Amino acid sequence: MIAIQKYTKISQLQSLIALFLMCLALALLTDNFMTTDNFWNVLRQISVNVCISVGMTLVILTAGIDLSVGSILAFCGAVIAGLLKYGLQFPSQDIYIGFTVFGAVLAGILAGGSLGFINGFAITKFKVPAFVATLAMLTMARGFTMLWTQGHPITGLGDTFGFLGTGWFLGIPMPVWISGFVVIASIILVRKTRFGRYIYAIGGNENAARLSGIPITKVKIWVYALAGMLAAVGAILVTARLDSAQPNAGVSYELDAIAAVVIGGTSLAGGRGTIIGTVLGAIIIGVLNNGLVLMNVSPFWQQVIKGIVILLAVIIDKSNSKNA
Amino acid sequence: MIAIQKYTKISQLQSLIALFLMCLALALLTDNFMTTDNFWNVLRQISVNVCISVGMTLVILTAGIDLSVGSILAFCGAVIAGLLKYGLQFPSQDIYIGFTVFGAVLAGILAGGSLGFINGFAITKFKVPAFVATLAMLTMARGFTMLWTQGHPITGLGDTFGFLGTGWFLGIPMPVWISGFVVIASIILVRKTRFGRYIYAIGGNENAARLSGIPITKVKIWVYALAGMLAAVGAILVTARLDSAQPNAGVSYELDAIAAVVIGGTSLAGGRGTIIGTVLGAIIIGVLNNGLVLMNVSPFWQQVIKGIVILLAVIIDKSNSKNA
Amino acid sequence: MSALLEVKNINKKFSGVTALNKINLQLFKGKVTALIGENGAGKSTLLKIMSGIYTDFEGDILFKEKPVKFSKPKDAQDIGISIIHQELNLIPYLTVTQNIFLGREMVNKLGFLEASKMHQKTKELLENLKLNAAPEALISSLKVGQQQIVEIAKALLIESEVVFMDEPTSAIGENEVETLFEIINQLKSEGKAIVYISHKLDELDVIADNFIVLRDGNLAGKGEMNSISRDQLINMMAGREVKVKKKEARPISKDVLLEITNLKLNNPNNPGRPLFQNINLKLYKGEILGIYGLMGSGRTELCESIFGLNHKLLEGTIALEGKYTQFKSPIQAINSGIALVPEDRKSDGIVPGLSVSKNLSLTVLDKIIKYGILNKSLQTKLYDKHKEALKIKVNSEAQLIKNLSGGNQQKVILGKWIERNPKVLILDEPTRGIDINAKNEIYELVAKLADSGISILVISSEIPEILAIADRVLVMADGEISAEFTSQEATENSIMNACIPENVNL
Amino acid sequence: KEKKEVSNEPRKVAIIVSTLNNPWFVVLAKTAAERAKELGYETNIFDSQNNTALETDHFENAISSGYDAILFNPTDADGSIANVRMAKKVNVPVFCMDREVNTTDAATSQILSDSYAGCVAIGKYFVQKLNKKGKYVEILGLVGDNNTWSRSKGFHSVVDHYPELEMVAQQSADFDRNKAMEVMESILQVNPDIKGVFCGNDGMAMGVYQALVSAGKADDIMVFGFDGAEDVVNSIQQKKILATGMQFPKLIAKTAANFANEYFKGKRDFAQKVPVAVEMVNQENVGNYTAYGSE
Ligand SMILES: Nc1ncnc2c1ncn2[C@@H]1O[C@H](COP(=O)(O)OP(=O)(O)OP(=O)(O)O)[C@@H](O)[C@H]1O
Ligand SMILES: Nc1ncnc2c1ncn2[C@@H]1O[C@H](COP(=O)(O)OP(=O)(O)OP(=O)(O)O)[C@@H](O)[C@H]1O
Ligand SMILES: O[C@@H]1[C@H](O)[C@@H](O)CO[C@@H]1O
Ligand SMILES: [Mg+2]
Ligand SMILES: [Mg+2]
Repeated sequence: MIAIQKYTKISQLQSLIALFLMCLALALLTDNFMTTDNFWNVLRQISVNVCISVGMTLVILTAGIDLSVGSILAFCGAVIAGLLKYGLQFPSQDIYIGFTVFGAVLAGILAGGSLGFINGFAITKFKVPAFVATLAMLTMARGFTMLWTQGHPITGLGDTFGFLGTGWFLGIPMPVWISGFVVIASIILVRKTRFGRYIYAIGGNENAARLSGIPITKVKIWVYALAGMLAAVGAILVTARLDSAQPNAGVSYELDAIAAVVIGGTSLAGGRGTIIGTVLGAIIIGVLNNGLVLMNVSPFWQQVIKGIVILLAVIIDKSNSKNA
Repeated sequence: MIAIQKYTKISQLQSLIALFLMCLALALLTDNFMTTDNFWNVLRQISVNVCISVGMTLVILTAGIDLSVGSILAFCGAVIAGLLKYGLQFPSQDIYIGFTVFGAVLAGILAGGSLGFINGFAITKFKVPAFVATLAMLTMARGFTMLWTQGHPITGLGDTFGFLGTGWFLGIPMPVWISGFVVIASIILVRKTRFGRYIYAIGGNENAARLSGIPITKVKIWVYALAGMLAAVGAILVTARLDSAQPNAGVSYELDAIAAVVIGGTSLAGGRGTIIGTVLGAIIIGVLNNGLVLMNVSPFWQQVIKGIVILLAVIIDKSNSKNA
Repeated sequence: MSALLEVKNINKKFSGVTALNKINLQLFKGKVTALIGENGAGKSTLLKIMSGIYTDFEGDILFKEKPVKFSKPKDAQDIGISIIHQELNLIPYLTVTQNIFLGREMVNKLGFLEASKMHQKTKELLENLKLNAAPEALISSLKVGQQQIVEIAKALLIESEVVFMDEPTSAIGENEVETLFEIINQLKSEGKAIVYISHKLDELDVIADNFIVLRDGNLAGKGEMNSISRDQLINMMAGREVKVKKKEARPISKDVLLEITNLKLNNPNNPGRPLFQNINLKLYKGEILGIYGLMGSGRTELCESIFGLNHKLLEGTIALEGKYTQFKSPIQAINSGIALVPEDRKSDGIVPGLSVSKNLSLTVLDKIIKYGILNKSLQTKLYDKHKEALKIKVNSEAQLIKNLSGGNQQKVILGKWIERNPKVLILDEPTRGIDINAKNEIYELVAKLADSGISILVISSEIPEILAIADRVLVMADGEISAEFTSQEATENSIMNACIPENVNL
Repeated sequence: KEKKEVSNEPRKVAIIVSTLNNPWFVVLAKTAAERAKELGYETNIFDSQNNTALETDHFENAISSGYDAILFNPTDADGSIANVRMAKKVNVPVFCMDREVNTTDAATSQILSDSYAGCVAIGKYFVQKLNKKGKYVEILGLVGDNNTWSRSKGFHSVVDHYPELEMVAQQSADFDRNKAMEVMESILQVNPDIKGVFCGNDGMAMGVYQALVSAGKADDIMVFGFDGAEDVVNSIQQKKILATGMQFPKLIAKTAANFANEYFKGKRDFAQKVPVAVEMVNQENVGNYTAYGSE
């Protein structure tokens, strides 16, 4: 535990410095950065990426990767919206099953978990490299989404569901509650449970982990399933905020998530990293996006600057952690 | 040599079987698959992916990855088209430099090489993981392209240039000549030169390579620069075929290229694989794309089927190479 | 007395090659059984079968006379079989505590880890083992010897009745060995059955009750330890007579080839404690200079520094043929005529996925290039030449090097440096993990190279080896040179005495 | 929420556009920005990258950094409603450009290009040109995009009434010129005998045309596009392409900017929907048109 905490401290420090510098610059350069409104804005905007990149962190800690999260998000959003709006209909048998918000959300999370499970299964049982298995899923899940929606958005999902994306509770926006819960639960998972310990062990040295009797296959499958479920949570937030499931939602979200994880100090080689680091990474990206807009930077330059910041964030991290 | 040839034989066998099965199915299911016309079609269509994925093979053989090839392609296409059409203008100094086709093409390849060089530099000198460095470049190069083109296509590039994309020579389409040349040159590079041997050694065991006196940094930087140049060659083909440089060209081409490399039996862990395998991988993907359209499969299903085929191709490869 | 654990007619094949053939053995309560054999005899394989790691084999395992079947390591652990593996199997970025409890974490009723309990228990275990390391230290921050002890602690944590130890002392010092033996004796008195593998035959006399000798996967003999002599044991292992002789004195040239003065390597993590310092040495033309020392005495660092690694942390001077050098990379060192055969063959020596001939030619590609192109027949010629000269056992030049035995891999690596015709050849543990036969061949080879005028610097952790090949022996202790002998004056005792650092502290 | 009625700072106008990965939208966004600048406002362009969720972020950021009006090109007619409502809540007027949002109570005004109607016109011309019979091909845009479907539906609402017009292939090319070329090359293998191709935008029409040229069929097969992009207008002039649906992105953008200006001056009674008709450009009338507009 202490070791991880120590490591956390270092990587947090890096990211915190980067974040602090960015915030300072933005506070000086713009009038609107340091406002309560904007504070909630940024947190709400990163909530989806936080959910996805927490899942991505788990996957990367085991030395894997998941390129399919964006497509899984789109699929889950479509499933949830479809069930909420139309239920399940089997006209031939004259059966109709309606779904409450709770039921639809649950079904969505199950759907995400199942696609993630397929990823994990292909990776562990058929030894397909994670990169390839999830690349295949990226394509397939997008196809499923198109088939399910026939390419059309599903809209008008009701206020109860919408509340999850747009509501406030005790002065805090719902997406912030939800992503906050995801973060805390996963920190506990990672630090305080066997499962979490096994994740680090597998990523640190899979062979040694196997010899220590750790059920590698099971843990990995669960990790990918969790990544899928967290993509589904992201789907809930996106869909509820918009009151609409978009078939082309989530395109290239995997890249943002991986960027958050890496900026947060987690090693792509597995075995080292923290959830908190990832959250900081997501905040950095969120503040960057927000700040570029507040400073009125042209969209073409934004891309260039984003690339440079990602590079710098990782270079700073590398050069400091040499002494660690 | 023999080892690679043996290995080639095995992995070729895999891919060849997959390819053969696909072709057989298509020959039975459609009338038009087995025609000379369609043959050239498929080859012409894969020529861009072949160029890019040959570069990707080199990178992956060193145990790296390059996510930026699609964006680099777009940038180089824009550079070439811009120079051809407008030349370089420095209004303040009243200078105008015109470009011949040769000059513009050279400049494009240089541009690709430079961006690739930056990738390699960040990876070797600043120890940024390849995934992250090239992810940053993906964003930056797209931004550069948008800045250079202001978001508009550059069209009307002249027949001489167009010939590179649409012309025929000795009964063979120019893109096939060009990509064929790329393939043969890189096979020689990889099999018959010191540089090629170094690539395998670095990917196979970087430590041992370093202690054997192999200039790791130099080789790696060159590999990324080559990948950038080959993306530029791809840009020539795309741009010449369309007679137009599109600012959004090449989006997600990296995924197609990686898929070709992996289907072709090259290990993402580095050190093992062949150019020929990659070419077969690209052909498989090309035949698949072609076949799905020939059979008029609905676009929704196409994505699902593509994912499944990638997965199957790799699983077959894995399960057979166990005995190898 | 009935056996606690028994195996019957064990056969094991690796892709068609027999690793174990009809092995029978019995382990008894309160006895230590030494498992002996040359490299590749099948010792580790046998232990892995008995501890549930390999599950596809023929034959039966009986525990307390009942047949058992393991489908995974956990099954064996659950009935009380624990194993210390030959290779370190620790997770570098987890702590000592986390590693020791890996797979057996203590959790409370809610399923949460009980960190403080595990911490406490680890502290006790470490005290018991006299390991001076914090339970919360990262494994990656420990020295190899300390890691080895963590492995032992990990095995002791299991409430086991059978303990397998596969070369537990390959990386630890004398003091730790003593502690380990105390613990083994304690386990014995608690009635546990222990299997102990080691290539260090001295240890077996002290600790073992019984012995089992494997040769090429066959049972070559077994019995009680005190009923057999050392020589008999060695002959049983090798299947023939083996003799290790001492190096004879021979005339050495007076030309200094390599001269090192006041060399010091700073420790980036602990500036107060350099990795080595005050190193002064001369290497003459055609001389074989041996460097002996305990694990962690700084020998590898010294050799790597000569080879151009670590140049940023280095102080002092290195002169080659009277000229000062400051190599910034191995490339520069190689170009000046220095060659290094690294200590860790697998991770630094071979490129496993390339063929033998490609590994062999890796350092001399310019020699097989014709018209700018690699020439296959020149490569084959090179291969033929070294295969013959070094007696490399290999099927074809296309065979992947990873499929050769350790000794033959080592010969290929030697070959790739010999072909460069270096002035100085540095050998770091050239026979680690290599059996007696192959060892002797490598000794002969080294002697021949020295005769041809190459100066050789050889590190070894085995005194007999140093005595067998070196003309002169330096002993390093705690990062400094503590003694120098000619091989004629050197004895096992004098060397041992010189290598114990003054303040014993891992 | 108090707006800066009193301050002297120039007002700020945000332009939020569905994507800049397509020149058509670049023209729309830039024209809107230029016009707003001419009128004395500070502007910035926000690229939603075809992602409705990112669009939400842009709305939030624009609102919290004090933009006074939004010229808006929605990513999705339904998915964008929530965003427009968000602005309305804090009294920031939203003027939709080109694409609508499926509600009449959120935007201040919507200046719309009617893809459906435009494609009805193209469909009619298509039927006429093909003489009510023969095989044809449809190239769809991004299958998750609502313009793709409104165009396709508009076209089929006409063409499907003619049983002798047979659609032998319907494939997607993601609004991408290169993909359209490749898809067309393949389709031609199976269906060398088609008479017409209807494309969901002009980029794809150009790609299809390029494929026809390579196959030597450019003179036998009629290509129809949609947008009024420069390349296609030129190609129609050169009798390469048959027709396109001219949308007027510049006109739309200028109107939206003017509306914002009027809004600031106090006007409130804007028509909810201001249709900007899509005009069919063909080889006869092409002289009246330039890229993305008319003379
Ligand atoms: N995973 C494997 N695949 C193929 N062959 C193997 C494998 N593991 C061991 N072998 C082979 O089986 C034989 C027995 O190996 P084993 O590791 O048991 O020897 P050992 O007696 O423990 O040797 P050492 O003293 O070097 O540890 C050797 O020939 C070895 O090369
Ligand atoms: N990368 C490193 N960073 C910090 N300390 C190191 C590193 N490598 C080795 N050391 C430490 O430096 C000292 C010298 O190590 P070195 O490997 O040179 O010893 P050695 O005599 O060659 O022993 P061995 O037989 O284990 O190779 C040891 O205390 C070791 O733990
Ligand atoms: O017409 C434009 C574009 O051409 C297009 O690519 C999608 O939608 C639009 O409204
Ligand atoms: Mg062993
Ligand atoms: Mg050493």
